[in-house]
Amino acid sequence: MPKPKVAIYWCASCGGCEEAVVDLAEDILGILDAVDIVFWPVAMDFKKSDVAALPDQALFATLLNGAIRTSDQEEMARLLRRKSRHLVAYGACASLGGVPGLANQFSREQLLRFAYDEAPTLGADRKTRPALETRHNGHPLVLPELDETVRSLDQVVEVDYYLPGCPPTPKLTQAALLALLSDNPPPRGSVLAPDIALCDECPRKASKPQDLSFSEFKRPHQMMIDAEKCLLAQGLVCCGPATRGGCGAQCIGGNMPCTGCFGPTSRVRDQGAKILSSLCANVAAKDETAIQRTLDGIPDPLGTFYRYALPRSILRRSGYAAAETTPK
Amino acid sequence: MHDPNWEPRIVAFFCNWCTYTAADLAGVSRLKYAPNVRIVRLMCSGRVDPQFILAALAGGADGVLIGGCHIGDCHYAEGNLKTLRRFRLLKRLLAGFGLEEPRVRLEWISAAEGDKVRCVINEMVEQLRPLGPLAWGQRHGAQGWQAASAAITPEAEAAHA
Amino acid sequence: MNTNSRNGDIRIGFYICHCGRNIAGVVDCAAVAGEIAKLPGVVVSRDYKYMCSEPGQELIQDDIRERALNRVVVASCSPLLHEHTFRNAIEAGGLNRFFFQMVNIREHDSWVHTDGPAATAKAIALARAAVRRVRLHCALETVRAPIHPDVLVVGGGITGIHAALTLANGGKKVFLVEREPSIGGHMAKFDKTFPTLDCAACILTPKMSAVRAHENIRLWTNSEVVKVEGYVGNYTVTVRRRPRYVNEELCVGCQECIEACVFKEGKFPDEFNVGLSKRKPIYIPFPQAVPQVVLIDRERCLHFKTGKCKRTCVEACADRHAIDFTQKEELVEIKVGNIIVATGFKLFDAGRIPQYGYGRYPNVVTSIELERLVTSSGPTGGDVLLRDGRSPKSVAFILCVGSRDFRTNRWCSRTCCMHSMKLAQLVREHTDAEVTVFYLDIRAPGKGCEEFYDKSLKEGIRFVRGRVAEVTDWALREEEEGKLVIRAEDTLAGVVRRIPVDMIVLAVGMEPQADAQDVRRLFNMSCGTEGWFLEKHPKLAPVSTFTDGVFIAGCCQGPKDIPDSIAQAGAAAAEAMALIDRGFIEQEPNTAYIAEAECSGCKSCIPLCPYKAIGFDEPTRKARINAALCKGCGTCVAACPSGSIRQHLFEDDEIFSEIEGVLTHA
Amino acid sequence: MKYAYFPGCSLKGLGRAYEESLLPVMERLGVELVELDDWNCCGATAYMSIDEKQACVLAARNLALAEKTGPHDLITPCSACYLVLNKMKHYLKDSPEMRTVVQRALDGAGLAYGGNTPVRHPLDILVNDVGLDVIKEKVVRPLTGLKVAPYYGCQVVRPYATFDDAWNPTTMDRLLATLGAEVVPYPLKTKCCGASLTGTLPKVGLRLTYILLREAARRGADVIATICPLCQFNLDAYHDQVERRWGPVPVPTVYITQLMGLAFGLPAEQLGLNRNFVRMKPLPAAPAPAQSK
Repeated sequence: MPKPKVAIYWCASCGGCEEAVVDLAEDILGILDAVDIVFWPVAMDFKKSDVAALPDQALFATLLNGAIRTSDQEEMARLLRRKSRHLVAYGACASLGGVPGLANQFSREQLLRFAYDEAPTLGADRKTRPALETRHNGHPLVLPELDETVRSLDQVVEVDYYLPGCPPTPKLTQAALLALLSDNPPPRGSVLAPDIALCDECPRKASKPQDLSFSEFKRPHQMMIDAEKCLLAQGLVCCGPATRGGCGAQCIGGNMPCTGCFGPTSRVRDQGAKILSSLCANVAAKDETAIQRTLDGIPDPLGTFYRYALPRSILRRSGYAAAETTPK
Repeated sequence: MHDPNWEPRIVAFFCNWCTYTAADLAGVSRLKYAPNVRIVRLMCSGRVDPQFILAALAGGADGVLIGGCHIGDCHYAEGNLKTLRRFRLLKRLLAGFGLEEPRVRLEWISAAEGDKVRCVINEMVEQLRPLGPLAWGQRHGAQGWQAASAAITPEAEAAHA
Repeated sequence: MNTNSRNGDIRIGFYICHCGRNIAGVVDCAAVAGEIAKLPGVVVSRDYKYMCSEPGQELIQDDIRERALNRVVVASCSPLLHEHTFRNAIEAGGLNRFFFQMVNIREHDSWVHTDGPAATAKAIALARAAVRRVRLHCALETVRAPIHPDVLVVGGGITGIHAALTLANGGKKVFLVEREPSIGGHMAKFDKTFPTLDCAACILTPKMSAVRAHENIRLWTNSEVVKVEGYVGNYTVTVRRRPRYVNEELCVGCQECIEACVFKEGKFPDEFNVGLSKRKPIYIPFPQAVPQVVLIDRERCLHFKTGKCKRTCVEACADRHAIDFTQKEELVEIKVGNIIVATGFKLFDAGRIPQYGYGRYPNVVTSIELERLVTSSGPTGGDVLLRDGRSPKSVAFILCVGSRDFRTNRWCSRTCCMHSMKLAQLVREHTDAEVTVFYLDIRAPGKGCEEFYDKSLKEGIRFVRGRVAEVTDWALREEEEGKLVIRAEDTLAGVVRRIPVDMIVLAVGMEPQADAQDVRRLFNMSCGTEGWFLEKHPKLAPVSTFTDGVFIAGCCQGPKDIPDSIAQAGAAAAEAMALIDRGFIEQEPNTAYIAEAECSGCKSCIPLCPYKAIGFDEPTRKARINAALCKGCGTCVAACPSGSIRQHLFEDDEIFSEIEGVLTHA
Repeated sequence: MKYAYFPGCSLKGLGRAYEESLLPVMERLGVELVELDDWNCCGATAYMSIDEKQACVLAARNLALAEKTGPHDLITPCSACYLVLNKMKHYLKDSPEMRTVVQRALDGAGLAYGGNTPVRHPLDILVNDVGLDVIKEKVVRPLTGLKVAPYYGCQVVRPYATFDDAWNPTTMDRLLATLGAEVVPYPLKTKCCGASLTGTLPKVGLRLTYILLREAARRGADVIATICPLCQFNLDAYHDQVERRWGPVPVPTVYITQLMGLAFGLPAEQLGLNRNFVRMKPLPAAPAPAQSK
């Protein structure tokens, strides 16, 4: 019996998710015993045409990482969707929009203007923007078009499973693949990580006091961080209480606060709003000025609370775009 | 320019004890105010999850009004203080989202201040008028938030069944 | 209980009430019913004249039976008014009472809008939201909490006294807390009462003694409530008992200590006589005071001030040993099920209207000062005298001082017309002075009051209609020399008059107590804009407040006379007794709860609860909510960062669906 | 302590004695008054009823000048100016339309109206900024034995009772007591002096003036103290007519600043006391250079 075929593809991502697959180390051999990887542009020389040539649903599963922000990414997402029985949004970007999703604070025009017209690092080609179509030595060259808005994978095509994390841990990746291959796969739409917040598995859980309230918010570079004590209790904005666990609290282990890459639990529609709600409610100050002073310790709420989930938040993006949109 | 027949739509979250009662008082006193507000009753303004505000904005509201008891008068001691703290940072967050200042407003209105309900609503409607429709869902993709998107179309309405 | 229909699908009945013309006059009810009928899950959609009427309720019950409804939405008035009615109705119809949602299209729609189509659109939007919401409702049970049978009455004026006695006579234990050293309040200072002219002391004193003697009443004077915790049926109240430096159990009220005080004469203004007489540092507030126990004014007593006093009072008390300079303030905690607040009013400070010369001209007095002058037990033995001891030849009353005046208080104080006429008659009785009353309108609506006004006119009391501009002491004509001159417009004659008199009586109005706002917070009540405590409903619940188990009676709710105060006292006592005799209270089950499997134990919620209902369970390392302590505010629900706290009746999804619902309709 | 100073027409004309006494008294107290450069009519009550716009612009120009002079409060000794300028501030605050008109007019002169300069009366400044303690220190010749009726007039407390009670003001009473004078209880403190009626309806106006003078005389006042040029003028200039009609009312009327000057030991001529029609008697039991009638 032929082994199930698996594809791995990347869209708007940093490559960390590919590394995460590689990080399976020798365990990858076990996986390769069970499946055939037929498409993985980072590691193997198969082309888009090879995928297109497959019958629909020929792929057992595709692990797709990265957000969708260009026309070719959307095209590939649609293609792989058609060819796959299981489409897995692999990693924070595919699941939630991820760090590239922070571009949703700006319009496409703002981004292009900064990148190609105004960035201080630009040299002589200042103000030269890439054309969508051009000819070189008589050959037509085509570039994909940048979207106005960064999207998570499920905002483009239907997604069967989500594997969160920036990147997902090897342990979760392996468990996910084995679960998909099992006789009793998880229900479609599942997030393949525990549906409980990080605090549950946090090694510092016991050190969090029951009556914690915030008189000051600090950022990691402003202090010597106690390596034993709950980071919230030290005044750091740790997103652990509003973020799915399953990562093994690695950042906490590295003495850094959780930044929320596993996204919200299934019961929350907007991770950022929930972090905000919980942190603010527990501010100690009782009068307006003192409240304001405490909250000034969070200089960039949007970037802090929506670091990975802006495209999957309720508002999805900033409204500035309306005025800034360039006609296509 | 937007549709001349457009009327701003405001979703209001009023606490049961003060502001909702004040709105009842405005009714009993037969005060007249703009018909643009849809009131959602909660027990305390402290129950106003910031998600609700975002959901209303994404779902088609042009403005959101939160009404609670005056500070010190909360039926639950300090629920409104929590609202105030959330609101302070939320305003900054919403500015980051490019939302105009008058679109989201917090007011303390006691059970006796029926007239304040009238004034605040009328004033807010007039402040929203020049801003035009927010139409967040239409401008930024209705599918951004699964459930809110369902609210927009009649088909979705039927599908809700 | 019938929770779902046979095959598990949602079957909603929608009913819109015309409320006569109240709603239907503005909202097109049939159109709303038609629109809602199109929504998925709605199997019945009707409009009806009066949904709250018996036929209206039966309509719902019939539909529940015949059309197998399992959810009901009623669009009518405020849920604060009739939610209970309809929940009872659907429960009687066989449905769980919480499979119900109410839409407020009267107070929030038809009454506040004039634009019919816009009001109709709003009604549809609100109804649509309720229909969406009710789909998600769950069957819930109301929670029953026992009612502690004891009652706290705050304020020992005639209202508090009557409420306490009524409850005590009904067999309930009452704590009566009074701030002053004696009960009796304002009424104890009155000579006679209108319109019957019966002696105030004769009707009040027996009631005061009854309070003292009643086995079911614990009377604490010189005491104040400082803290109230808990909820209906289960209040924990802390009372501060200030020392009177005389042991209440040991003092027999012989007053020999007062006689023996090193101050041979009274030296300090006597509060009871509003400063018209003097008292000693050791004193009894007034002869009929209850309790009949002396007290020591710490600020004035030589022993406390200098430590060098011969303490003749202690000698006089001899082996009774009632005087105890070491008494300390005490904080006492009591448990009660209900609280009646009867904290009364404060008289308007006449000095706030300087043009009437109160404080500048000694013969300008307030009505309560005159009241003490006409009382035979008062400082002058009942003689109405000017400050120089002469008997006045002419007395004028100025009405509405601090009432019906946008510069001070806009409300009518209700009693001053009658009170002034009573005093006018008494002045005529005690002197041969000519009496003129300056009034804006005479308000004499009470039983026997118009007749009393008539009697005043017949007795030759002059009435001049017009607001007095000023009171001065400069003479323009000879007959004005040495007199006070009132300048007023006589609006009936259309002339400005200057009227010289010997004595002027300012009929000062009633105001909320100076600390009404603090008291309001203490008992979790509301105040109207004027500062009077707010009743739950101006007609249907005049002695209830928005806090269950806290009732108001008497003038703390607004100006009123003695009969009305007594009536409210009785009503408040009856309300409390109804709760006590029922034995329990049904509470809205809107409590927060935690799905244990979902809670990460992050403890964010724990400090947020003002009732300490959330605790941390060490074995499971998760938060736990004590439903009995939860009041249902939902603050923790909004704050739970992983969405693991929910709230019955206010589930996230229910609220989201309501938001979607109001926005679906453009 | 520094203030912008708007004298108004009275203090340069009939009420010259007010300025003559105000300036040295303020100097003695260390208060610096900077007279507005190129001030104009305050806008006057009569003007207002004839041409509202012009009256507003006139008032606003003075206020704009004050703003330009610096961030100092504006002191206006004339009660009429005090009222008109304050009234105009309220009016312009409530009427954006008029404010536009005014600003357009001021643009021509390169001025701007911000509406933020407090307009204050010297009585307010003396009692609330300088303070009675400081004033007491400067008293070298206490007015012991001098019976004074404090007369405030109407405009300084009505309708804007900003620093004192509208019906029973007491600032001047306290100030006089500080100077050592005996304050006569005077119930007519804020009653009408006759105002412009003395000119237009003399029968009514003079009677009002008479009532004030008579009551002061009956209460044994040696002198009436005023803070308004119009009050002082009515009570002083019509004194002879009042006496001709109703008999003697032997009380002179002076400015409070003149009494302060005397208490500070300044010579009477320097305080403009010689300008009175009804001269003030020398201070009782004084070894002093006061005026004789």
